[in-house]
Amino acid sequence: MRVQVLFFAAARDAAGTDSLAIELSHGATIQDLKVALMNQTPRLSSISGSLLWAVNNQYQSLQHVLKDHDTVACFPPVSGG
Amino acid sequence: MRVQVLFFAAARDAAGTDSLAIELSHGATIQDLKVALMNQTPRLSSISGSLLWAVNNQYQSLQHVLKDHDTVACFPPVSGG
Amino acid sequence: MIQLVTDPIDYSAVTESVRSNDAGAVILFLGTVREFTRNEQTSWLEYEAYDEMAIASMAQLEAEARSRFPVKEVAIVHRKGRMDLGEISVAIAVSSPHRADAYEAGRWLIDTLKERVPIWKKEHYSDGREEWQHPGMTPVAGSDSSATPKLPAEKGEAR
Amino acid sequence: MIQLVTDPIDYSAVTESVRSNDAGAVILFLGTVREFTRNEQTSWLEYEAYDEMAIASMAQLEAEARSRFPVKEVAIVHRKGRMDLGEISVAIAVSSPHRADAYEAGRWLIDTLKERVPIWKKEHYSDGREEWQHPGMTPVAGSDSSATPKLPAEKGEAR
Repeated sequence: MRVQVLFFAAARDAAGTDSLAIELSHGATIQDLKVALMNQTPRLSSISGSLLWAVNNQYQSLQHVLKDHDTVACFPPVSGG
Repeated sequence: MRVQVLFFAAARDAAGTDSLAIELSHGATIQDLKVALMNQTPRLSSISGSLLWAVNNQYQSLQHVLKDHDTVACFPPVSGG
Repeated sequence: MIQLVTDPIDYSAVTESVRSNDAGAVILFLGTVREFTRNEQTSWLEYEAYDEMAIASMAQLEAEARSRFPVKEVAIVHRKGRMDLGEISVAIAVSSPHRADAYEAGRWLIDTLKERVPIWKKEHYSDGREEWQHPGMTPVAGSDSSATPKLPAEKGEAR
Repeated sequence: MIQLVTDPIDYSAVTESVRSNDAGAVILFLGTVREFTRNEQTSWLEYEAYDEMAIASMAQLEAEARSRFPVKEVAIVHRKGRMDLGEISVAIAVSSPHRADAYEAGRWLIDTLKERVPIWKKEHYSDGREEWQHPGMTPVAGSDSSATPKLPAEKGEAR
Protein backbone atom coordinates (compact mmCIF):
# COMPACT_ATOMS: atom_id res chain seq x y z
CA MET A 1 0.00 0.00 0.00
CA ARG A 2 1.01 3.61 -0.40
CA VAL A 3 0.78 6.57 1.98
CA GLN A 4 1.50 10.24 1.42
CA VAL A 5 3.73 11.89 4.04
CA LEU A 6 3.64 15.67 4.61
CA PHE A 7 6.57 17.37 6.35
CA PHE A 8 6.45 20.67 8.21
CA ALA A 9 8.90 23.16 9.69
CA ALA A 10 12.25 21.61 10.75
CA ALA A 11 11.04 18.19 9.58
CA ARG A 12 10.56 19.58 6.08
CA ASP A 13 14.00 21.16 6.18
CA ALA A 14 15.51 17.83 7.28
CA ALA A 15 13.56 15.79 4.72
CA GLY A 16 14.47 18.26 1.99
CA THR A 17 10.92 18.10 0.63
CA ASP A 18 7.42 18.88 1.79
CA SER A 19 5.96 15.52 0.85
CA LEU A 20 6.91 11.98 -0.10
CA ALA A 21 4.95 8.94 -1.25
CA ILE A 22 6.02 5.82 0.63
CA GLU A 23 5.28 2.15 -0.16
CA LEU A 24 4.48 0.01 2.88
CA SER A 25 3.24 -3.51 3.36
CA HIS A 26 -0.36 -4.07 4.42
CA GLY A 27 -0.88 -3.55 8.16
CA ALA A 28 2.11 -1.25 8.57
CA THR A 29 2.16 1.11 11.55
CA ILE A 30 3.52 4.63 11.91
CA GLN A 31 6.61 3.00 13.44
CA ASP A 32 7.11 1.04 10.20
CA LEU A 33 6.66 4.23 8.20
CA LYS A 34 9.18 5.97 10.42
CA VAL A 35 11.82 3.28 9.80
CA ALA A 36 11.23 3.50 6.06
CA LEU A 37 11.50 7.31 6.17
CA MET A 38 14.75 7.26 8.15
CA ASN A 39 16.30 4.96 5.55
CA GLN A 40 15.16 7.19 2.71
CA THR A 41 15.92 10.59 4.30
CA PRO A 42 18.75 10.06 6.80
CA ARG A 43 18.83 13.72 7.94
CA LEU A 44 15.45 13.20 9.60
CA SER A 45 17.19 10.84 12.06
CA SER A 46 18.71 13.73 13.96
CA ILE A 47 15.24 14.82 15.13
CA SER A 48 13.49 11.46 14.97
CA GLY A 49 12.97 11.25 18.73
CA SER A 50 10.93 14.46 18.69
CA LEU A 51 8.69 13.92 15.70
CA LEU A 52 4.92 14.00 16.03
CA TRP A 53 2.59 12.13 13.71
CA ALA A 54 -0.95 12.90 12.63
CA VAL A 55 -3.37 11.00 10.40
CA ASN A 56 -6.53 12.71 9.19
CA ASN A 57 -5.86 15.76 11.39
CA GLN A 58 -5.53 13.69 14.57
CA TYR A 59 -2.36 12.98 16.51
CA GLN A 60 -1.51 9.28 16.52
CA SER A 61 1.04 7.12 18.34
CA LEU A 62 3.70 4.99 16.65
CA GLN A 63 1.46 1.93 17.14
CA HIS A 64 -1.28 3.36 14.92
CA VAL A 65 -2.02 1.06 11.94
CA LEU A 66 -2.06 2.86 8.59
CA LYS A 67 -4.43 2.33 5.68
CA ASP A 68 -3.80 2.58 1.95
CA HIS A 69 -3.95 6.21 0.73
CA ASP A 70 -3.63 7.68 4.25
CA THR A 71 -2.09 11.14 4.46
CA VAL A 72 0.34 11.22 7.35
CA ALA A 73 1.75 14.48 8.69
CA CYS A 74 5.21 14.40 10.25
CA PHE A 75 6.40 17.40 12.25
CA PRO A 76 8.37 18.57 15.29
CA PRO A 77 6.77 19.94 18.49
CA VAL A 78 4.47 22.87 17.71
CA SER A 79 5.33 26.47 18.59
CA GLY A 80 2.34 28.58 17.59
CA GLY A 81 0.64 31.18 19.74
CA MET B 1 -13.37 72.85 63.88
CA ARG B 2 -15.40 72.15 60.77
CA VAL B 3 -15.26 69.30 58.25
CA GLN B 4 -17.13 68.79 54.99
CA VAL B 5 -18.74 65.37 54.54
CA LEU B 6 -19.53 63.99 51.07
CA PHE B 7 -22.09 61.19 50.69
CA PHE B 8 -22.30 58.73 47.82
CA ALA B 9 -24.73 56.13 46.49
CA ALA B 10 -26.98 54.58 49.19
CA ALA B 11 -25.33 56.78 51.83
CA ARG B 12 -26.41 59.89 49.92
CA ASP B 13 -29.93 58.51 49.60
CA ALA B 14 -30.03 57.85 53.35
CA ALA B 15 -28.52 61.22 54.27
CA GLY B 16 -30.89 62.98 51.90
CA THR B 17 -28.08 65.23 50.70
CA ASP B 18 -24.74 64.90 48.95
CA SER B 19 -22.80 66.94 51.48
CA LEU B 20 -22.99 68.36 54.98
CA ALA B 21 -20.74 70.68 57.00
CA ILE B 22 -20.24 69.34 60.53
CA GLU B 23 -18.80 71.12 63.59
CA LEU B 24 -16.51 68.98 65.74
CA SER B 25 -14.27 69.66 68.68
CA HIS B 26 -10.54 69.75 68.16
CA GLY B 27 -8.97 66.26 68.00
CA ALA B 28 -12.19 64.56 66.89
CA THR B 29 -11.93 61.21 65.11
CA ILE B 30 -14.02 59.73 62.32
CA GLN B 31 -15.86 57.84 65.08
CA ASP B 32 -16.83 61.18 66.63
CA LEU B 33 -17.93 62.45 63.24
CA LYS B 34 -19.99 59.30 62.76
CA VAL B 35 -21.83 59.81 66.06
CA ALA B 36 -22.57 63.42 65.14
CA LEU B 37 -23.85 62.36 61.70
CA MET B 38 -26.12 59.66 63.08
CA ASN B 39 -27.74 62.22 65.39
CA GLN B 40 -28.24 64.66 62.55
CA THR B 41 -29.34 62.18 59.85
CA PRO B 42 -30.96 59.21 61.62
CA ARG B 43 -31.67 57.28 58.39
CA LEU B 44 -27.93 56.75 57.98
CA SER B 45 -28.04 54.52 61.09
CA SER B 46 -29.60 51.67 59.15
CA ILE B 47 -26.38 51.25 57.13
CA SER B 48 -23.94 52.64 59.67
CA GLY B 49 -22.19 49.30 60.18
CA SER B 50 -21.24 49.15 56.51
CA LEU B 51 -20.05 52.68 55.88
CA LEU B 52 -16.55 53.34 54.60
CA TRP B 53 -14.65 56.57 55.25
CA ALA B 54 -12.02 58.35 53.21
CA VAL B 55 -10.04 61.50 53.89
CA ASN B 56 -8.04 63.09 51.09
CA ASN B 57 -8.78 60.15 48.76
CA GLN B 58 -7.46 57.56 51.23
CA TYR B 59 -9.51 55.07 53.19
CA GLN B 60 -9.25 55.67 56.95
CA SER B 61 -10.36 53.79 60.04
CA LEU B 62 -12.74 55.16 62.69
CA GLN B 63 -9.71 56.00 64.86
CA HIS B 64 -8.34 58.46 62.33
CA VAL B 65 -8.01 61.97 63.79
CA LEU B 66 -9.56 64.71 61.68
CA LYS B 67 -8.21 68.18 60.99
CA ASP B 68 -10.02 71.45 60.45
CA HIS B 69 -11.29 71.82 56.86
CA ASP B 70 -10.86 68.11 56.06
CA THR B 71 -13.13 66.71 53.37
CA VAL B 72 -14.43 63.33 54.50
CA ALA B 73 -16.19 60.95 52.11
CA CYS B 74 -18.79 58.58 53.53
CA PHE B 75 -20.04 55.71 51.38
CA PRO B 76 -21.17 52.09 51.36
CA PRO B 77 -19.06 49.19 49.97
CA VAL B 78 -18.05 49.85 46.38
CA SER B 79 -19.52 47.97 43.42
CA GLY B 80 -17.72 49.21 40.33
CA GLY B 81 -16.19 47.06 37.62
CA MET C 1 -3.93 55.46 30.57
CA ILE C 2 -6.14 56.04 33.60
CA GLN C 3 -9.56 57.48 32.80
CA LEU C 4 -13.06 57.90 34.18
CA VAL C 5 -15.35 58.64 31.24
CA THR C 6 -19.01 59.20 30.45
CA ASP C 7 -18.91 58.33 26.73
CA PRO C 8 -18.72 54.72 25.52
CA ILE C 9 -15.29 53.15 26.10
CA ASP C 10 -13.11 52.75 23.00
CA TYR C 11 -11.44 49.48 23.96
CA SER C 12 -9.23 49.46 20.86
CA ALA C 13 -7.64 52.71 22.04
CA VAL C 14 -7.21 51.17 25.50
CA THR C 15 -5.54 48.11 23.96
CA GLU C 16 -3.31 50.11 21.61
CA SER C 17 -2.07 52.15 24.57
CA VAL C 18 -0.41 49.07 26.10
CA ARG C 19 1.07 47.43 22.98
CA SER C 20 4.84 47.37 22.88
CA ASN C 21 7.69 45.60 21.08
CA ASP C 22 8.84 44.55 24.56
CA ALA C 23 5.60 42.66 25.19
CA GLY C 24 4.74 39.19 23.96
CA ALA C 25 1.29 39.23 25.52
CA VAL C 26 -1.60 41.65 25.92
CA ILE C 27 -4.66 40.91 28.05
CA LEU C 28 -7.79 43.02 27.75
CA PHE C 29 -10.66 42.64 30.22
CA LEU C 30 -14.07 44.14 29.46
CA GLY C 31 -16.85 44.31 32.02
CA THR C 32 -20.18 44.42 30.19
CA VAL C 33 -23.78 44.94 31.27
CA ARG C 34 -25.40 41.52 31.67
CA GLU C 35 -29.14 41.09 31.25
CA PHE C 36 -29.81 38.33 33.76
CA THR C 37 -28.40 37.84 37.26
CA ARG C 38 -29.96 34.75 38.73
CA ASN C 39 -33.62 35.29 37.86
CA GLU C 40 -33.56 39.07 37.83
CA GLN C 41 -33.69 40.91 34.54
CA THR C 42 -31.72 44.13 34.24
CA SER C 43 -32.96 46.91 31.96
CA TRP C 44 -30.03 49.24 32.46
CA LEU C 45 -27.35 50.18 34.95
CA GLU C 46 -26.22 53.44 36.44
CA TYR C 47 -22.70 53.91 37.75
CA GLU C 48 -21.82 56.68 40.17
CA ALA C 49 -18.24 57.61 41.09
CA TYR C 50 -16.43 59.72 43.62
CA ASP C 51 -14.47 61.07 40.68
CA GLU C 52 -11.39 62.48 42.37
CA MET C 53 -10.77 59.49 44.62
CA ALA C 54 -11.69 56.98 41.89
CA ILE C 55 -9.03 58.38 39.56
CA ALA C 56 -6.43 58.51 42.36
CA SER C 57 -7.36 54.96 43.32
CA MET C 58 -7.04 53.65 39.75
CA ALA C 59 -3.65 55.36 39.41
CA GLN C 60 -2.59 53.65 42.63
CA LEU C 61 -3.75 50.30 41.21
CA GLU C 62 -1.51 50.85 38.19
CA ALA C 63 1.48 51.69 40.40
CA GLU C 64 0.86 48.68 42.59
CA ALA C 65 0.42 46.35 39.60
CA ARG C 66 3.78 47.54 38.28
CA SER C 67 5.44 46.72 41.59
CA ARG C 68 3.79 43.30 41.92
CA PHE C 69 4.05 42.02 38.34
CA PRO C 70 6.59 42.43 35.52
CA VAL C 71 4.14 44.35 33.35
CA LYS C 72 5.13 46.76 30.57
CA GLU C 73 2.03 48.94 30.35
CA VAL C 74 -1.29 49.22 32.18
CA ALA C 75 -4.51 50.96 31.13
CA ILE C 76 -7.66 51.27 33.24
CA VAL C 77 -10.75 53.07 31.92
CA HIS C 78 -14.04 53.06 33.84
CA ARG C 79 -17.27 54.57 32.58
CA LYS C 80 -19.93 56.23 34.72
CA GLY C 81 -23.53 57.22 34.13
CA ARG C 82 -26.20 55.16 32.40
CA MET C 83 -25.28 51.99 30.52
CA ASP C 84 -27.56 49.76 28.49
CA LEU C 85 -27.38 45.99 28.10
CA GLY C 86 -24.13 44.81 26.53
CA GLU C 87 -22.32 48.12 27.00
CA ILE C 88 -18.83 48.24 28.48
CA SER C 89 -18.50 49.59 32.03
CA VAL C 90 -14.77 48.98 32.46
CA ALA C 91 -11.77 48.10 30.28
CA ILE C 92 -8.43 47.00 31.71
CA ALA C 93 -5.47 46.24 29.44
CA VAL C 94 -2.07 44.93 30.48
CA SER C 95 1.01 44.04 28.46
CA SER C 96 3.89 41.90 29.63
CA PRO C 97 6.79 40.00 28.08
CA HIS C 98 5.13 36.68 29.02
CA ARG C 99 1.49 35.69 29.10
CA ALA C 100 1.36 34.23 32.61
CA ASP C 101 2.27 37.62 34.09
CA ALA C 102 -0.20 39.46 31.86
CA TYR C 103 -2.99 37.11 32.96
CA GLU C 104 -2.16 37.41 36.64
CA ALA C 105 -1.79 41.18 36.56
CA GLY C 106 -5.03 41.63 34.63
CA ARG C 107 -6.91 39.40 37.04
CA TRP C 108 -5.46 41.17 40.07
CA LEU C 109 -6.36 44.58 38.64
CA ILE C 110 -10.06 43.86 38.09
CA ASP C 111 -10.41 41.96 41.38
CA THR C 112 -8.76 44.80 43.31
CA LEU C 113 -10.60 47.54 41.43
CA LYS C 114 -13.86 45.94 42.51
CA GLU C 115 -12.75 45.97 46.15
CA ARG C 116 -11.27 49.44 46.30
CA VAL C 117 -12.23 51.99 43.69
CA PRO C 118 -15.12 54.23 44.88
CA ILE C 119 -17.65 53.55 42.15
CA TRP C 120 -21.17 52.22 42.75
CA LYS C 121 -23.60 50.42 40.51
CA LYS C 122 -27.36 50.81 40.65
CA GLU C 123 -29.44 48.12 38.99
CA HIS C 124 -32.59 49.19 37.16
CA TYR C 125 -34.66 46.03 36.80
CA SER C 126 -37.21 45.26 34.12
CA ASP C 127 -39.99 45.31 36.73
CA GLY C 128 -39.20 48.94 37.53
CA ARG C 129 -37.32 48.39 40.77
CA GLU C 130 -33.97 50.06 41.26
CA GLU C 131 -31.33 48.94 43.73
CA TRP C 132 -27.81 50.01 44.68
CA GLN C 133 -25.35 47.14 44.62
CA HIS C 134 -23.27 47.09 47.79
CA PRO C 135 -21.39 43.80 48.18
CA GLY C 136 -21.28 42.73 51.81
CA MET C 137 -23.46 45.58 53.08
CA THR C 138 -25.27 44.49 56.24
CA PRO C 139 -28.05 46.87 57.23
CA VAL C 140 -28.12 47.08 61.06
CA ALA C 141 -31.82 47.60 61.72
CA GLY C 142 -32.37 50.28 64.31
CA SER C 143 -28.98 50.05 65.98
CA ASP C 144 -26.08 52.38 65.50
CA SER C 145 -23.36 49.76 65.41
CA SER C 146 -19.91 51.09 66.00
CA ALA C 147 -18.47 48.23 63.98
CA THR C 148 -16.78 49.23 60.75
CA PRO C 149 -16.31 46.96 57.75
CA LYS C 150 -12.83 45.81 56.91
CA LEU C 151 -11.12 48.59 55.00
CA PRO C 152 -10.22 47.75 51.41
CA ALA C 153 -6.57 46.68 51.43
CA GLU C 154 -4.24 49.53 50.64
CA LYS C 155 -0.83 49.51 49.07
CA GLY C 156 1.63 47.49 51.07
CA GLU C 157 -0.90 45.35 52.88
CA ALA C 158 -1.40 41.63 52.45
CA ARG C 159 -2.20 40.46 48.96
CA MET D 1 -15.03 32.52 14.89
CA ILE D 2 -12.17 30.15 14.04
CA GLN D 3 -9.73 31.50 11.48
CA LEU D 4 -6.23 31.07 10.14
CA VAL D 5 -5.31 34.27 8.30
CA THR D 6 -2.40 35.86 6.48
CA ASP D 7 -3.48 39.50 6.80
CA PRO D 8 -3.09 41.41 10.09
CA ILE D 9 -5.58 40.31 12.74
CA ASP D 10 -8.48 42.71 13.40
CA TYR D 11 -8.80 42.13 17.15
CA SER D 12 -11.81 44.43 17.45
CA ALA D 13 -13.74 42.14 15.09
CA VAL D 14 -12.58 39.15 17.16
CA THR D 15 -13.77 40.84 20.35
CA GLU D 16 -17.09 41.99 18.89
CA SER D 17 -17.82 38.41 17.80
CA VAL D 18 -17.99 37.24 21.44
CA ARG D 19 -19.90 40.15 23.02
CA SER D 20 -23.34 39.25 24.29
CA ASN D 21 -26.02 40.57 26.63
CA ASP D 22 -25.67 37.25 28.46
CA ALA D 23 -22.01 37.96 29.26
CA GLY D 24 -20.69 40.16 32.05
CA ALA D 25 -17.06 39.62 31.10
CA VAL D 26 -14.98 39.46 27.97
CA ILE D 27 -11.30 38.46 27.93
CA LEU D 28 -9.12 39.10 24.90
CA PHE D 29 -5.63 37.65 24.65
CA LEU D 30 -3.17 38.91 22.05
CA GLY D 31 0.13 37.23 21.33
CA THR D 32 2.52 39.81 19.88
CA VAL D 33 6.00 39.66 18.37
CA ARG D 34 8.51 40.51 21.10
CA GLU D 35 11.88 42.01 20.23
CA PHE D 36 14.04 40.48 22.96
CA THR D 37 14.05 36.93 24.34
CA ARG D 38 16.77 36.69 26.95
CA ASN D 39 19.65 38.38 25.12
CA GLU D 40 18.58 37.52 21.61
CA GLN D 41 17.13 40.22 19.39
CA THR D 42 14.40 39.23 16.97
CA SER D 43 14.03 41.06 13.66
CA TRP D 44 10.91 39.27 12.48
CA LEU D 45 9.04 35.99 12.81
CA GLU D 46 7.65 33.55 10.33
CA TYR D 47 4.76 31.25 11.23
CA GLU D 48 4.02 28.13 9.24
CA ALA D 49 0.84 26.09 9.67
CA TYR D 50 -0.53 22.74 8.63
CA ASP D 51 -3.65 24.64 7.61
CA GLU D 52 -6.25 21.91 7.50
CA MET D 53 -5.28 20.32 10.81
CA ALA D 54 -4.67 23.69 12.49
CA ILE D 55 -8.22 24.82 11.73
CA ALA D 56 -9.69 21.48 12.83
CA SER D 57 -7.60 21.65 15.99
CA MET D 58 -8.70 25.20 16.84
CA ALA D 59 -12.35 24.20 16.28
CA GLN D 60 -11.80 21.29 18.67
CA LEU D 61 -10.33 23.72 21.23
CA GLU D 62 -13.48 25.82 21.04
CA ALA D 63 -15.71 22.75 21.51
CA GLU D 64 -13.62 21.56 24.43
CA ALA D 65 -13.57 25.02 26.08
CA ARG D 66 -17.37 25.08 25.86
CA SER D 67 -17.59 21.71 27.61
CA ARG D 68 -15.06 22.65 30.32
CA PHE D 69 -16.12 26.22 31.13
CA PRO D 70 -19.46 28.08 31.19
CA VAL D 71 -18.47 30.34 28.31
CA LYS D 72 -20.92 32.11 26.01
CA GLU D 73 -18.77 32.64 22.92
CA VAL D 74 -15.23 31.77 21.83
CA ALA D 75 -13.12 33.20 19.00
CA ILE D 76 -9.65 32.02 17.96
CA VAL D 77 -7.76 33.67 15.11
CA HIS D 78 -4.15 32.77 14.30
CA ARG D 79 -2.04 34.47 11.68
CA LYS D 80 0.64 32.80 9.55
CA GLY D 81 3.43 34.10 7.37
CA ARG D 82 5.84 36.90 8.18
CA MET D 83 5.23 39.15 11.19
CA ASP D 84 7.22 42.18 12.26
CA LEU D 85 7.95 43.35 15.79
CA GLY D 86 4.79 44.22 17.73
CA GLU D 87 2.44 42.52 15.29
CA ILE D 88 -0.27 40.17 16.53
CA SER D 89 0.22 36.45 15.85
CA VAL D 90 -2.85 35.19 17.69
CA ALA D 91 -6.05 36.63 19.20
CA ILE D 92 -8.32 34.65 21.51
CA ALA D 93 -11.54 36.14 22.87
CA VAL D 94 -13.94 34.56 25.35
CA SER D 95 -17.15 35.82 26.90
CA SER D 96 -18.81 34.44 30.01
CA PRO D 97 -21.43 35.55 32.53
CA HIS D 98 -18.72 35.89 35.22
CA ARG D 99 -15.14 37.03 34.96
CA ALA D 100 -13.48 34.10 36.76
CA ASP D 101 -14.74 31.70 34.09
CA ALA D 102 -13.72 34.02 31.26
CA TYR D 103 -10.20 34.29 32.69
CA GLU D 104 -9.85 30.54 33.19
CA ALA D 105 -11.21 29.65 29.78
CA GLY D 106 -9.01 32.22 28.03
CA ARG D 107 -5.94 30.99 29.83
CA TRP D 108 -6.73 27.35 29.07
CA LEU D 109 -7.28 28.15 25.39
CA ILE D 110 -3.92 29.83 24.80
CA ASP D 111 -2.02 27.28 26.90
CA THR D 112 -3.63 24.38 25.05
CA LEU D 113 -3.30 26.01 21.63
CA LYS D 114 0.44 26.25 22.22
CA GLU D 115 0.62 22.52 23.03
CA ARG D 116 -1.58 21.21 20.29
CA VAL D 117 -2.26 23.31 17.22
CA PRO D 118 0.16 22.47 14.37
CA ILE D 119 1.73 25.87 13.80
CA TRP D 120 5.48 26.56 13.99
CA LYS D 121 7.41 29.73 14.58
CA LYS D 122 10.77 30.53 13.01
CA GLU D 123 12.83 33.26 14.62
CA HIS D 124 14.79 35.57 12.36
CA TYR D 125 17.39 37.20 14.60
CA SER D 126 19.03 40.57 14.13
CA ASP D 127 22.41 38.87 13.54
CA GLY D 128 21.00 37.07 10.49
CA ARG D 129 20.48 33.66 12.07
CA GLU D 130 17.16 31.91 11.65
CA GLU D 131 15.88 29.15 13.89
CA TRP D 132 12.72 27.07 14.16
CA GLN D 133 11.23 27.11 17.64
CA HIS D 134 10.39 23.58 18.76
CA PRO D 135 9.71 23.46 22.51
CA GLY D 136 11.12 20.30 24.03
CA MET D 137 12.76 19.09 20.85
CA THR D 138 15.77 16.93 21.68
CA PRO D 139 17.97 16.24 18.69
CA VAL D 140 19.28 12.69 19.00
CA ALA D 141 22.70 13.01 17.44
CA GLY D 142 23.40 10.13 15.12
CA SER D 143 20.95 7.70 16.67
CA ASP D 144 17.55 6.79 15.32
CA SER D 145 15.77 6.68 18.65
CA SER D 146 12.48 4.86 18.60
CA ALA D 147 11.24 6.99 21.48
CA THR D 148 8.35 9.29 20.67
CA PRO D 149 7.50 12.48 22.54
CA LYS D 150 4.36 12.58 24.61
CA LEU D 151 1.43 13.29 22.32
CA PRO D 152 -0.33 16.56 22.92
CA ALA D 153 -3.34 15.83 25.15
CA GLU D 154 -6.48 15.26 23.14
CA LYS D 155 -10.10 15.83 24.06
CA GLY D 156 -11.11 13.78 27.06
CA GLU D 157 -7.63 13.31 28.46
CA ALA D 158 -6.30 14.74 31.70
CA ARG D 159 -6.47 18.49 32.05
